[in-house]
Amino acid sequence: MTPKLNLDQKLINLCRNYTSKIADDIEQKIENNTTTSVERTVLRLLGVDGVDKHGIPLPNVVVEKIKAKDKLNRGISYWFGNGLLQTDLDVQTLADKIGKNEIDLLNLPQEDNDKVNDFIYKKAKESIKPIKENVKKRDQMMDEFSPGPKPWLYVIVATGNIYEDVKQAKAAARQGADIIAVIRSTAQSLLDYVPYGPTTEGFGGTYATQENFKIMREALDEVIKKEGHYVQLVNYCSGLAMPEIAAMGAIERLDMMLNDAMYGILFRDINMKRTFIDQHFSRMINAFAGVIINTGEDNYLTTSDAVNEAHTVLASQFINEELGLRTGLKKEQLGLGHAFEINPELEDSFLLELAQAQMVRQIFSDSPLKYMPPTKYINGDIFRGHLMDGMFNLASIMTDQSIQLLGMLTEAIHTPFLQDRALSIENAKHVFNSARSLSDEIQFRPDGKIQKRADQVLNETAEILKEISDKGLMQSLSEGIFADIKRPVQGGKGAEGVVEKSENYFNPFYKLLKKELNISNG
Amino acid sequence: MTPKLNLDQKLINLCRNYTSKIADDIEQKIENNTTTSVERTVLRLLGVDGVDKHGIPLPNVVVEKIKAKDKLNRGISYWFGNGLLQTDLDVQTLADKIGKNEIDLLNLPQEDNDKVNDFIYKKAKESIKPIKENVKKRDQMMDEFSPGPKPWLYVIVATGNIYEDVKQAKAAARQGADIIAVIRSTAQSLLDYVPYGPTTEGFGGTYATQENFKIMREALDEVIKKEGHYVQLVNYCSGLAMPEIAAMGAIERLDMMLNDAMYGILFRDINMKRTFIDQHFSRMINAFAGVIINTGEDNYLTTSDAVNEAHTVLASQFINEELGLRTGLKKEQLGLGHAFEINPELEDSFLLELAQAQMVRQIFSDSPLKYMPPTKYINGDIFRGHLMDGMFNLASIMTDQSIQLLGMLTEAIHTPFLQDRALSIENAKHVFNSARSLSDEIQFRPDGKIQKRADQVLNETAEILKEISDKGLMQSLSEGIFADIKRPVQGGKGAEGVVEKSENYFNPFYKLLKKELNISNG
Amino acid sequence: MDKNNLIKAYGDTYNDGKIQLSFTLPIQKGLEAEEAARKYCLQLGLKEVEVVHMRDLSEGFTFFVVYAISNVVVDKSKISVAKIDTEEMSYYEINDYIKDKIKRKLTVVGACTGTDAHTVGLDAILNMKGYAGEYGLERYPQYNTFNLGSQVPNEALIKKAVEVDADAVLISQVVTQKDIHIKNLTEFVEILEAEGLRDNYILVLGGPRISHELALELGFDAGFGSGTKPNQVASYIAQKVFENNFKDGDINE
Amino acid sequence: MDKNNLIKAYGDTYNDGKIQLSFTLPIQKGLEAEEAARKYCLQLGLKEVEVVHMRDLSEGFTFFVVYAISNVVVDKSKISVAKIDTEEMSYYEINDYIKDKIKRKLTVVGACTGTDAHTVGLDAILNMKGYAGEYGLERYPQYNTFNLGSQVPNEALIKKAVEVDADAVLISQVVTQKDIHIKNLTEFVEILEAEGLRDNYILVLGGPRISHELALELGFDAGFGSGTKPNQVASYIAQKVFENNFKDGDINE
Ligand code: B12
Ligand code: B12
Ligand SMILES: Cc1ncc(COP(=O)(O)O)c(C=O)c1O
Ligand SMILES: Cc1ncc(COP(=O)(O)O)c(C=O)c1O
Repeated sequence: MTPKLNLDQKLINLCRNYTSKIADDIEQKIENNTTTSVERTVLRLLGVDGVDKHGIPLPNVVVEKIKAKDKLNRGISYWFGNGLLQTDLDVQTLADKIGKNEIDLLNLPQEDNDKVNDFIYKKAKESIKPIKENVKKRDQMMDEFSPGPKPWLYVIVATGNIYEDVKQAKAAARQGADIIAVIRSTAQSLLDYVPYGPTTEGFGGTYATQENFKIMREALDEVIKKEGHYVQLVNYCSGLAMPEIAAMGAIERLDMMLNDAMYGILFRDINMKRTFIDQHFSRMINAFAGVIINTGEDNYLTTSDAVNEAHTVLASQFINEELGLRTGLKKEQLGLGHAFEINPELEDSFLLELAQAQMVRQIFSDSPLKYMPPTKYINGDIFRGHLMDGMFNLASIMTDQSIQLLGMLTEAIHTPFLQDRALSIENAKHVFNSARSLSDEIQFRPDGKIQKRADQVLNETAEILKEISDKGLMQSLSEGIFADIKRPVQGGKGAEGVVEKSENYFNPFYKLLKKELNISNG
Repeated sequence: MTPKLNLDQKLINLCRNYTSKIADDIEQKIENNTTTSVERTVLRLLGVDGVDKHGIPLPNVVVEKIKAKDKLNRGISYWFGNGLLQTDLDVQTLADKIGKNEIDLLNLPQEDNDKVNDFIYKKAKESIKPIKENVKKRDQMMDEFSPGPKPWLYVIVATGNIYEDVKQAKAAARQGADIIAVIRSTAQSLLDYVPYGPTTEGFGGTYATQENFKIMREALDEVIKKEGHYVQLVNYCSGLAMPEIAAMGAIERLDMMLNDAMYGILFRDINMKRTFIDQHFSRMINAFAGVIINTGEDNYLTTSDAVNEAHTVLASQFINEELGLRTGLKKEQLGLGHAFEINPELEDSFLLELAQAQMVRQIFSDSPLKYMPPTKYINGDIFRGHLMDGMFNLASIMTDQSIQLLGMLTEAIHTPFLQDRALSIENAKHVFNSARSLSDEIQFRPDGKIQKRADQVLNETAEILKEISDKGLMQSLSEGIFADIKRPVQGGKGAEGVVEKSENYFNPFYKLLKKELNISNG
Repeated sequence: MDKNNLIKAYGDTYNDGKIQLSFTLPIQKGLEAEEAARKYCLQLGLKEVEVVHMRDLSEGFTFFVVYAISNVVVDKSKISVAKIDTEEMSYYEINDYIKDKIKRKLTVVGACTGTDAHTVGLDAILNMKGYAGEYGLERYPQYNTFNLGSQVPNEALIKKAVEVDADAVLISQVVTQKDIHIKNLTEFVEILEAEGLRDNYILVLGGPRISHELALELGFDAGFGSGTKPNQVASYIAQKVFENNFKDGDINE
Repeated sequence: MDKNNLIKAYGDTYNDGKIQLSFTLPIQKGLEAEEAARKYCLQLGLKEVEVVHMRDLSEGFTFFVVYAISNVVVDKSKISVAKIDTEEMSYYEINDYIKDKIKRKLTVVGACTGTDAHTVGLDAILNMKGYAGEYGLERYPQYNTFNLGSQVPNEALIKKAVEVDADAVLISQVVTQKDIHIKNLTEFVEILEAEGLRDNYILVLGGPRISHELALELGFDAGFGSGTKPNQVASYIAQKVFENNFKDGDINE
């Protein structure tokens, strides 16, 4: 059937040409660098886990020792691979001994470069097998237990205590949620490491640790079998430890990751280079692990006006798409973010929401869009809030959205109570069911308000993408192109973690995943 | 712009042919009869008010005395007119004296027929002047203070106490209600008279008395001036005193009346002839008073299934339309009733609601449809209830409904609290504002589910209308054609109030209003 | 006293005692109104009262939404509710049960009494088509069913019950404003007792605000609330008739 | 004690005391659960408790919606709330007021402190573009404004205030979970007092859960809640500075 909106395909192609130019520029700026977090991720993928006696994660310990001597430019894989060859120890034992200062990687005899690289490359091949297994397992389970029709009902748990989270996640899944996201503790994104073990305290969320991932995954798998319905698990692949979390998620079979190319820069003031390098590697891992990423354009609208800045959301989606595809992510893995954040007091605001939602639906037709609920204009009137969430759910089913982050009637008050979540699930199920095929039934009037609005936003998008492609993305970000937030190109947290590669730098997983994902350039 | 649904106009015309045949049959069955209530109404219009020492309304007293002697077949106007001529008393004094048994109309010398009729006809002319004035006044006020854009927000008050009602009505009007209906006390429709004076006790509603009308009208007029917004007042012109209430409403400048041709038969087991005669005269009065009537098809769906019986609603609307037009009501005065009562658990139920609402919107394009909210499937979950009311409001703005009877989140629990009403007004304003022009923007897919559903209902409607026109409406009603309710043709309450006219029967207002409304036949 | 039996309200953590309230006060919106709402909740014994929303309803009224903590504790082990003890049977089981064990048809008379005109609920139980996929009693070969419909005076209902020598009398009450149903139902039982007819019938009450508990209080034998299915009522009546008339299986009529 | 000052909740009739509640109990859905909810409300001192809705949330939790009658009475005449006493002025009035009466520009430093990253509220008050049609303080010629943004440690904020010799320090706190804001704000005031700096600044607090009342308790000079407009804050600071520094009009600095 004919699409609801008649969009200018030439203009859309033009936008993609601009983003391709933008991406070339970024890749060229980052390809000669690695980061401490990328190198820690290499170790984690090889199997290094655990903490030293000070509770510092071993991947940090090992990498820091090399970096301290400015030897990280060669990549951790050479030093650690050489260590394995020289000591004949298994990965974890070697890491432990390094942590205990019983072994100093830099004081061992050094094998010839290629020999080490071949050796570590083989090891890498071995170590990604479990991840392949996870992908298979997910596919099988999804065949056996359907993940449900789209839009998928996505709810968060955020008690700070993983065991409390488990209770609420199970309850939500039983009530009909398709996706459970465990919100992270507020400050975690600025930690330059990943906390260890199960955790029971956090603010506004629960720490992302591999153990917590495992605990929640097991709990949900149990529900999946009981309910005969696949429940997807989400966490946050962002912040200073972005690629490590990607690795952890791949190992524990998470299904989705919040993972944006620019969120860290804009909302956490993380250094640009650091962010772009980390997002690139982390996305390769997510791509390989069959994870759907969620981008964070919705956040722009929490600080900018959803009507005036609508085009920045679309522009950012184009950029996230291009950067994502270049890391081997398939279109089906791009959960591009947008949000229902227009002031509802504005006459015809619902029409503008429909225009935006339908527009992105058509432009990114193969991607599972992540649609965020009204938050900014929700107030303490929980009845009004519940109604707004209903309008949001209707907009979603009217425009075939994919990942529906459910709004809460208590959004303005507290993180969701058990009953709030239950009501929001009931709300979405009610609206989706009673308007299931509405989208097939309606068409938008040619040259109507909705059509015109979409055209306008698309035009404005092409304009700023051109501007960005001329200036370069980093420069544009420094001028506050997104969310009214300006970040200096050189500034931001984690800059010290960026390391220039030497010509004999090697990262076995980078090579391996490029092959697995058959990525050509970049 | 092209209508959303492509309906078979030939079929629609056919339906109207059937209803015309149906109406002919009804008129022929009733034209030789009058009723006690019609005759009481004549007295009220002439200015008779008040009660006797037993508290019995004087119109009843006077009419009963004539009826007791089987002299009502000539019409009360002759006897009362003759009384005025003979006694030279004013209308009220004469009525009082009759009430006190000081005068017996049947024992007075009798003037020649035509003389009395001319005299009483002049009096009638005089006595309808105030009603004309009211119409003017309403028009002026509506020019000065807009009644607001459609759909109009319609809420009920039902405390049982007129003074409590006034508080709540004023509050509702201030909050943005466009229409206030004072629900009647449960049993009133079966009273064969109209209670007198201000009342403070009633079950599930407040008695409809002329004094209560006056009190509420004044209260609202006060708000109108304060808020600069015309607030319409509604009451129930139905039951055994139907035409008297029409007269009272005309005198007190009510703006709308619930007034259905068949409601009394079906839901109050009132005799068919009685009902059809009373509705005919009462509608002439409403027509003359510029009152918008509300019909009661929505009630069918409280006992019948809204999906299977949808066509009975449409059929009844056609009948109410035809019978209404024949009483001089303009299309603009026909608030034809329907309702949002499909089980929301049914997949795509919202599409079926849209189909029905849009269909009747197009078929009765000049009439202000009265759209009733979900009630049957509302349960104790007030949050779900509020959401359903939001969907109802959206359906309304998407299909250009006119009179929006607001749903209450507490529908399943109690008659509205002040806060319930406020929330329902907020709900409607929110949805209407944010989707104000949605209706202009959407079109329904040709041959889609919505289109097909409308076609189906229209077809089924033509079929039963044919059946009814063959059998006759009374016979059909006795077989339970509407709302699964069967009523014997001869049975029902108030049958004893039907009186066959003698050839010298005269009703000055009937003649007068026919002229005023220039009604040809009937 | 087992700790695990003591339960508190649950927001997002065990025993956090979080609850939600909404109410209207006759006071002009403003800081004082907000404080009045807070005090109101404190007097209810609530802690950490958060007035999260306040809205002017005009005419001197203000609406409030509140979240607060309540320390109220309920002891699960101390809760006992009267329940209908007969077991639920299917349409076919019930008819067989009556045929085999009672060996005669049962007669029931039902009505919406007083001013109540809400027949849908009673019809759901009695009419052929039934409710929620279950046939109504009229459809049961083993039941003679008389449905008197709406607004039936208590006297008329009793008269009919006597006339057809009913086994059970069914009453539906939906309108509960100002406890009109309590008055009406009490009157009904009183008349029966006055006339010494009380024990001739199984008295069954139903309606959305009816609980078995309440029915017993009012002198009925059973009460059925929202969502009742016809077969539940039919099972109950059949088994009760059996209990009452047939002591250990031997027919004595 | 004037009867008219005694107010009760209003459903649809004066003093009917009707209120609505919703809450979740850790108990399996069923008749016992319903009774538990009823008992829960009775223990809250409520009467005529109607459990109108009950829903299974699984995992042994049940959600309830309740309507009931509360006899709680609040005495309007006994309600007193601390209010900001300065009068609200417009953008132009404020700038003139400062020019004419204080005769020097005022300096303010603002931040979202602790782990709080919610800058929108503070920006609404400080940024050029302002809020609800009112310019932010940056736009005021008579105000030097330093907006330190999000997640600022208390020490850093104080350091800045000293450095620029601020007249007022503005803090925004939006996240209130586990009273994190109370801890954070108390710490802030303690540091100031320890360093003997408390009286050098007008301390202004803001956030959606902040009341003037609460701000005073925490040792601030003023608190601003939801819907605050920049000019209200600017008026307050200007007039306070005048009060504090200029006794009866004569300049003494
Ligand atoms: C349909 C309806 C009507 C229809 C009734 C049509 C008819 N012939 O029944 C009409 C439009 C006529 C109507 C009128 C009025 N209604 Co009405 N109505 C409703 C409505 C929307 C649905 C009721 C219903 O049909 N439920 C579906 C049935 C299947 O459920 P049920 O009744 O609970 O029955 C089940 C169980 O309770 C049980 N059961 C019920 N009876 C019995 C009997 C026995 C023996 C057994 C074993 C079981 C049993 O089994 C049934 C199946 O599970 C309710 C609101 C709501 N959503 O509940 C208001 C409602 C009941 N009505 C209400 C009122 C006030 C009125 C009026 C008085 C308003 C007015 N002033 O005009 C009038 C007057 C009617 C009168 N004289 O009684 C109020 C009652 C408030 C209260 N608690 O007192 C309600 C709650 C709406 C409201 N919020 O104001 N109403
Ligand atoms: C936008 C938003 C965000 C944005 C913030 C972007 C930004 N740069 O500010 C993002 C997405 C980053 C975010 C993140 C989080 N948020 Co947040 N967020 C919101 C949201 C939706 C709106 C807040 C807002 O902007 N309001 C608009 C402004 C204008 O209103 P305001 O803040 O009340 O400000 C006015 C007044 O309060 C006053 N005022 C405010 N500050 C000041 C200061 C002074 C000096 C003065 C005078 C006046 C004043 O004047 C302002 C104008 O009138 C609220 C929910 C809601 N609808 O309120 C949740 C909310 C505040 N967030 C919440 C949470 C928990 C978080 C997270 C911790 C969740 C997580 N685990 O990821 C994170 C972490 C952030 C952190 N470290 O603090 C919770 C807080 C719960 C609680 N009571 O503790 C809320 C209530 C949502 C919820 N229900 O869970 N959030
Ligand atoms: C893409 C993305 N990443 C991360 C986050 C949360 O990150 P943090 O843990 O830094 O709050 C968000 C929050 O909405 C997001 O949208
Ligand atoms: C057309 C019509 N008349 C009258 C009524 C109410 O009549 P009564 O007063 O008999 O309950 C209704 C109720 O909905 C109605 O729809």
